[in-house]
Amino acid sequence: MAETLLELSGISKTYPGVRALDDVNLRVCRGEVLGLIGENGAGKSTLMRVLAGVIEPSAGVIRIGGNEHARMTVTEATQCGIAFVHQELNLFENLDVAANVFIGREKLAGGPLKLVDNAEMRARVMPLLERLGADFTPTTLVDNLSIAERQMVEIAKALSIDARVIIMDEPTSSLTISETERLLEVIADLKAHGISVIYISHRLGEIMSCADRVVVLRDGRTVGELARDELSHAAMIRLMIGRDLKALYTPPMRAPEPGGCDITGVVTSAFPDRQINLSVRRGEILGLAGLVGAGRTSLARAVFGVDPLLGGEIRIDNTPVGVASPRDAIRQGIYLVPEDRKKSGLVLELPIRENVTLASLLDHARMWLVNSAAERKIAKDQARRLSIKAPSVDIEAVTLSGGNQQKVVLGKWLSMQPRVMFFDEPTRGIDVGAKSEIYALMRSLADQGVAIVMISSDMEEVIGVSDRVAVMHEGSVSGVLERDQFSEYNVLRLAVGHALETMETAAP
Amino acid sequence: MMKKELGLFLLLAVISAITGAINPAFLSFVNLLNMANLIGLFGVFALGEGLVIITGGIDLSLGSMFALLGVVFIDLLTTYQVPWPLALLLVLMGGLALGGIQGFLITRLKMQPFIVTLCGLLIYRGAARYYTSDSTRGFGYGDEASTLSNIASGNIGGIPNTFIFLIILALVLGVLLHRSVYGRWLYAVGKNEEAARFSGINTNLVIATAYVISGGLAGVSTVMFVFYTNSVSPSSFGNFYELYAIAAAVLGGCSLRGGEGSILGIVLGTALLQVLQNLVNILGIPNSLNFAVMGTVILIGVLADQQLQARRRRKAALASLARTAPKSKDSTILQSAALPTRAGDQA
Amino acid sequence: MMKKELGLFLLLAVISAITGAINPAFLSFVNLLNMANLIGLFGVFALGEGLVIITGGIDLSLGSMFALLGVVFIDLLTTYQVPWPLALLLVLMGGLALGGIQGFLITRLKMQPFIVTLCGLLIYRGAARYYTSDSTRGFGYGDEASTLSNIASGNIGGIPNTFIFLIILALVLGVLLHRSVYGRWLYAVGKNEEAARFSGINTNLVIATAYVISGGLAGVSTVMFVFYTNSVSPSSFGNFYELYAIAAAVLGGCSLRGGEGSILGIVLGTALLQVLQNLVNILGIPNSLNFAVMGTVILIGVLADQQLQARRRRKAALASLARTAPKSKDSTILQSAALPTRAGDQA
Amino acid sequence: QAQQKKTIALVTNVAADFWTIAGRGLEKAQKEHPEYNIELIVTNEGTAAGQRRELDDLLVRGVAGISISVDDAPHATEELNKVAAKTVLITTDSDAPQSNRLAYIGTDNVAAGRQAGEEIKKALPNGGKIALFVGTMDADNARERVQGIKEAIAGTKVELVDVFTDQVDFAKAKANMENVLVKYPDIALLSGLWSYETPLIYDAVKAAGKAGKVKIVGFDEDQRTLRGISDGTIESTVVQQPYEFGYLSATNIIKTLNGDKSWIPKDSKLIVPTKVISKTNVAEFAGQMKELLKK
Ligand SMILES: Nc1ncnc2c1ncn2[C@@H]1O[C@H](COP(=O)(O)OP(=O)(O)OP(=O)(O)O)[C@@H](O)[C@H]1O
Ligand SMILES: Nc1ncnc2c1ncn2[C@@H]1O[C@H](COP(=O)(O)OP(=O)(O)OP(=O)(O)O)[C@@H](O)[C@H]1O
Ligand SMILES: [Mg+2]
Ligand SMILES: [Mg+2]
Repeated sequence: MAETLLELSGISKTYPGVRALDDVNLRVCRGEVLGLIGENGAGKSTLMRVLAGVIEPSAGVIRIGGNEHARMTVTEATQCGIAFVHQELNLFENLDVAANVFIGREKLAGGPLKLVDNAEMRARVMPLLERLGADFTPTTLVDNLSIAERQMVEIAKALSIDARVIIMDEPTSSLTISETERLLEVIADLKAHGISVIYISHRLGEIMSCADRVVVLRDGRTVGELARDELSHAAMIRLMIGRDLKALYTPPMRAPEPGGCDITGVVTSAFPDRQINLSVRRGEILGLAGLVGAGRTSLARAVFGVDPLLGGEIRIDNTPVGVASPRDAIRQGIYLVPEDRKKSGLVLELPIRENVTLASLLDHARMWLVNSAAERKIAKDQARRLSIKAPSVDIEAVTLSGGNQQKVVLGKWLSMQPRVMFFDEPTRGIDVGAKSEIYALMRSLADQGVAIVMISSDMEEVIGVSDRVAVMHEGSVSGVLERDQFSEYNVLRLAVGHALETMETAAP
Repeated sequence: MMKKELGLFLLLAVISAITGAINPAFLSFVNLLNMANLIGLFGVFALGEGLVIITGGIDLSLGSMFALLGVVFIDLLTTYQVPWPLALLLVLMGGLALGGIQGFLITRLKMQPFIVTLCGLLIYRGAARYYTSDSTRGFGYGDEASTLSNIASGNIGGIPNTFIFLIILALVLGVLLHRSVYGRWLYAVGKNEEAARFSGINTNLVIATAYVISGGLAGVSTVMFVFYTNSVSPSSFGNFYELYAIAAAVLGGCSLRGGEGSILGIVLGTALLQVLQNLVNILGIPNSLNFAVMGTVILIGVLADQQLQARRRRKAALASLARTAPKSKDSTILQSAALPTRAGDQA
Repeated sequence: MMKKELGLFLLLAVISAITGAINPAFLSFVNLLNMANLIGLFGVFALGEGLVIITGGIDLSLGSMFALLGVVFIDLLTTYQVPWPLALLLVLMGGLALGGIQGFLITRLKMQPFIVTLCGLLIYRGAARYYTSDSTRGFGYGDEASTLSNIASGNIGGIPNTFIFLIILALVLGVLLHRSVYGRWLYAVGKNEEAARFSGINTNLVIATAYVISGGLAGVSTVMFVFYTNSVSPSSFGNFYELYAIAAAVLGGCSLRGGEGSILGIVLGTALLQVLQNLVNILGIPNSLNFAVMGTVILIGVLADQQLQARRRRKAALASLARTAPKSKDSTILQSAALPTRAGDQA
Repeated sequence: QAQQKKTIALVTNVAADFWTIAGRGLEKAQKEHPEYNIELIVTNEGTAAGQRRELDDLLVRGVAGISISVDDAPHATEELNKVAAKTVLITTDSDAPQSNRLAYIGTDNVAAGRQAGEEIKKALPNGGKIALFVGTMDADNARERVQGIKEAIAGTKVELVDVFTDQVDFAKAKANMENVLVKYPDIALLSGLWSYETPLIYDAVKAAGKAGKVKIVGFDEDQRTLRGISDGTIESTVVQQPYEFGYLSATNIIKTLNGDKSWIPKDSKLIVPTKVISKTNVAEFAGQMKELLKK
């Protein structure tokens, strides 16, 4: 691992109000997988954007192949063989997969006419998609892809560059375990070909399984480096948050009670020919696992009234409830923390205060006029209770880190009276500290008697947090695991549609 | 929020001061009242347009609504001798209904606001022209509705009623938009409709209501314009007034992308447009240059405002950097340390 | 992509068939050629407007550009006796320059396209009126530029040159938009400007180019319109033609949110608007109903198209579901078998 | 210093060449009366509201006399009375008889329509279908001219198929004409009531290859209209005398300001007669026009 491929030294980056990077040094060797970890807002993405030429550093130099650059442009970075899988998806829904993969560096034909050579680009993208195990084609419109599938397009984009270094900024945040596995295999393959990978993830398990070396950032500074043989969850967490995390998962304080939510024979528009049966008791956290596109989000959306319910019945505490719209669902105490918090969870440009009270505003109003004092109090209470890190509740949600944004979404619901809560990928892209806070919040909600369904693609999380785990496969529930049956192997068997190997198959 | 409005206000003040210095007649009482009257006339429907723009939509049909509702209104009063309160009511209901139809098409049938209201523009204008066979409608001897005429075009202590009405309306809508639950919803829907829906807001209703309000205000404006001109020519009455309204709203800080804007801004935007037109006449600038002056002033005004705001934002950012930089570091540690216990006692 | 255009084409065909059945004169050769000529005239600048709309912008200044460039053009030919090729060149350069200025203000100074082009609308119109002192400019004896006049308003084998020019232009722009790398970038920029910038695309240049093209096509249209009407009244020439262009583009599938639309769609949208206006006259529908008919047909057409597409999409979704369902199963099994070992050490 | 001079303004209803010629009349008056400041105010918006705004602003500027082409005659009464109370107010081109205006100087549009009707009858001795084109039908002069034409052709074999409006959009006007030529293959005569329409008819008829077959009778004196008359494609045109409108407006207001009201006729309408220009007198008239429009 001796040969240094590129080196960043003394990189600083100041944003209005934030010192995102402060004199950071980073070295990448040829053919190594460098794990880059840190809390939300530690500066990982900023550092990588500097390297990829997307933003200009305030200070520092980038050294590549003997050349020094004070800054780079996207084109230069690409020429230097740097490929970037962006954390925020930078795709164009109106273009097809191949066009997206080659955007900005199209294959041309027709000489001076600069025509786009679609055939050539499609031919080149096809093998990449196969390598990633994607089941869409180069001509599929990105608009028709799910978030996970879009993430694969981003990865294909990076692979398509004849790269020496591939930066992957949380490439798996939306992927489930099998796609993640695929990706890790691809990374191993890249490494074998002498290509370096900078791998950023909040899923420490992935870092453990692929990184040769881990660099930890905190508050814009490098706080430590771990060699392969020093890697452990505890060590990484200690460096990231500056102390030990006592317990990631909080155990339940009391046993589940009868009642809760029963979903019988529910049919969603994603799988019009499948029925879903599921029940979650009060005080219990039901993990809902499955592969990408298994229909978990569709179920949550249908129960929450966003999508039409094509059939079946939803009962809460044995009383049937009608949910024709989210408004109905909310009235019944069914809340959803959506998968895409920026798109569906928050109005990013509104202040925290207004986001927290958005759903319950009428309760803080007299004669339809907002009672600002009451509103502010609610928001402040939630901010304190959820320890939302923000100078005040009047700042716009867009300025918060992902974890804090997620907490604002939670605050919105917790200021009301939940009976059944769906969390769809509640910790996506969230650092380990914030994760543990959110787990603790979910647990305390359950302990208050709320029935909780946690949709998650993070296997550790599913097994660590849930009281029971239901697994979906192609639009229906393929089995439910009790705590003593929890294992990744069992979850996976159900997720791909196999029965459990043991005799006591999904009993309840 | 208020900075945008302040900039606009300053622009207005500067323009007025310069014009007044060149020709004192500009600041004469009569002229100010004339302007107030026009601001009242144009401000009312600009407010409705503003609400629609805040939802992220657009209403292109206003001018044609004036024509259709105007000819119907005059016909009700003159040909059918309907008592004026009833005629007034019918016209208001007509405006609300047209707005409601547009709102329905946009929210329920998911059509683009631009298309729906463009069709509205064409259909209402056509209907007005067909209904009257292209002939101008007016009050023969003007006494069919003298009470209403006095209300709509009269004044109180010299101040035109239209202006007084605009002020009252602006206050009411200001409370609605900036203080009420509905207003909050309107901004939320304009910024991010999906998130609003996920928060249990009936977004269709919120958006449709904006179109209904805009339609209703178009009804009110119709009556005011009818008594301003005392006649309605179906092919030209209100022609392209929607562009004035959109320009006023956009000048006043509404973004066509939705979710931005304020009542005060819209009123100031309307005022700016009217002042610009007035000063061309007052200064004796060749009338043909009217448009050019208006365009130039708007362009320069917006540009200046933008540069000023950018500079202010940069300054504010630097200031906040100095303030927050040291804090963020240790605060995270403290909080995370305190967490497990706190999370526990939520039970 | 092509489904939208197909729907529009069907709508056109149905309307034409019905009209032709009622009055065969509609399908007469002369009438078709008349329509072709108008489609040519209006299509050229609608294409430019379409490109701008695809970037997510809007160009409100086209009609005023026609007036300004039109009076300058006639003046160059008549008053200054400039040779026609030079006059033509100057007008084209003028269009490109105006477009360039607008593009500069929008991309460099980050002003809203709506505001910039609204000011353009006002300023160019004002300039045209001031320049001519509001008098109509025309070719007194029409022989100042007979060669050019023959080119612009003549025909080849009966087919109007304007239409031929539109077809050629549509082919060129079709290649530019749908096949060239510039077109690819235009769509990318219209959908997500920031992501495009991150991909190394010079978004400012791409957007500004669209305005320049639109300005240049406005120059071309000016010349064609000048030779169609043989005179230019600075206060009414081209008034609100930008609305026609926007309507044509939106009908043809461009979304005002940017990133959507096609050349074929815009041409079909233009054709639909012209056919609708023609059929009103040909069917002897009262002239005053012209607008109403146009509005109604557009509304119903768009609504029908939308419903059809929604149904088609639902069907396609079901079909793709059937297609993908069996595949995903076995590909994953393999992997899961390999999994437990690696997952184990995550503990 | 200019502020000291009394101002007299002529307010138009739209922007058109017609008013440019009227402006020449004003210039002549200005030369004769340098002690006044005589202005032509071209209304931007051809609407009642637009004109009302102009008038209000003129009052604020304190003009001494206004001559106006009223946009919405019967209905602007109140506003006109307000103006009349403060200044010398006369109407020109388009009248407002119910108001307190001092007098009207202009055309009798019904009479002009009748004149055109006579020309049409002359052109179509055996009758035939005719179509009329006008900007908008809610302008008084449009309605009055149509009325005059209808009166003249009543009881003959001349049949009016329709009146087509174009909202002063030249291209739309020409498309209307093309459509009429398609829809009524047997159309015998087209007539444009507003100044820009006759030349467009001339173009459309020629382009359709029907020059001579479809006759044209027009209004006003566009250069190409005169040219069409010279080459025989257009039968004749009925012209007003805007130059006189301008000149008479200004000089008569000045007379009134000087206390002389003897120029006002009994019915307070000073009709400036319209003239028919046909092949016989077109050359002479064109010469006059060239002279007038020369700077
Ligand atoms: N464009 C920007 N403007 C202002 N501040 C920014 C901008 N981009 C990032 N920041 C700030 O810079 C800091 C570092 O952000 P960055 O996105 O690099 O964090 P990260 O380590 O990638 O976090 P995450 O794990 O949440 O992705 C944060 O405080 C963030 O708020
Ligand atoms: N309204 C819809 N109409 C048609 N297909 C849909 C609809 N909604 C979702 N789908 C498709 O149905 C499948 C199930 O999607 P869903 O989002 O529910 O899965 P998921 O298990 O939550 O997966 P993910 O991990 O990607 O969120 C996907 O293939 C998706 O593209
Ligand atoms: Mg990041
Ligand atoms: Mg999901």
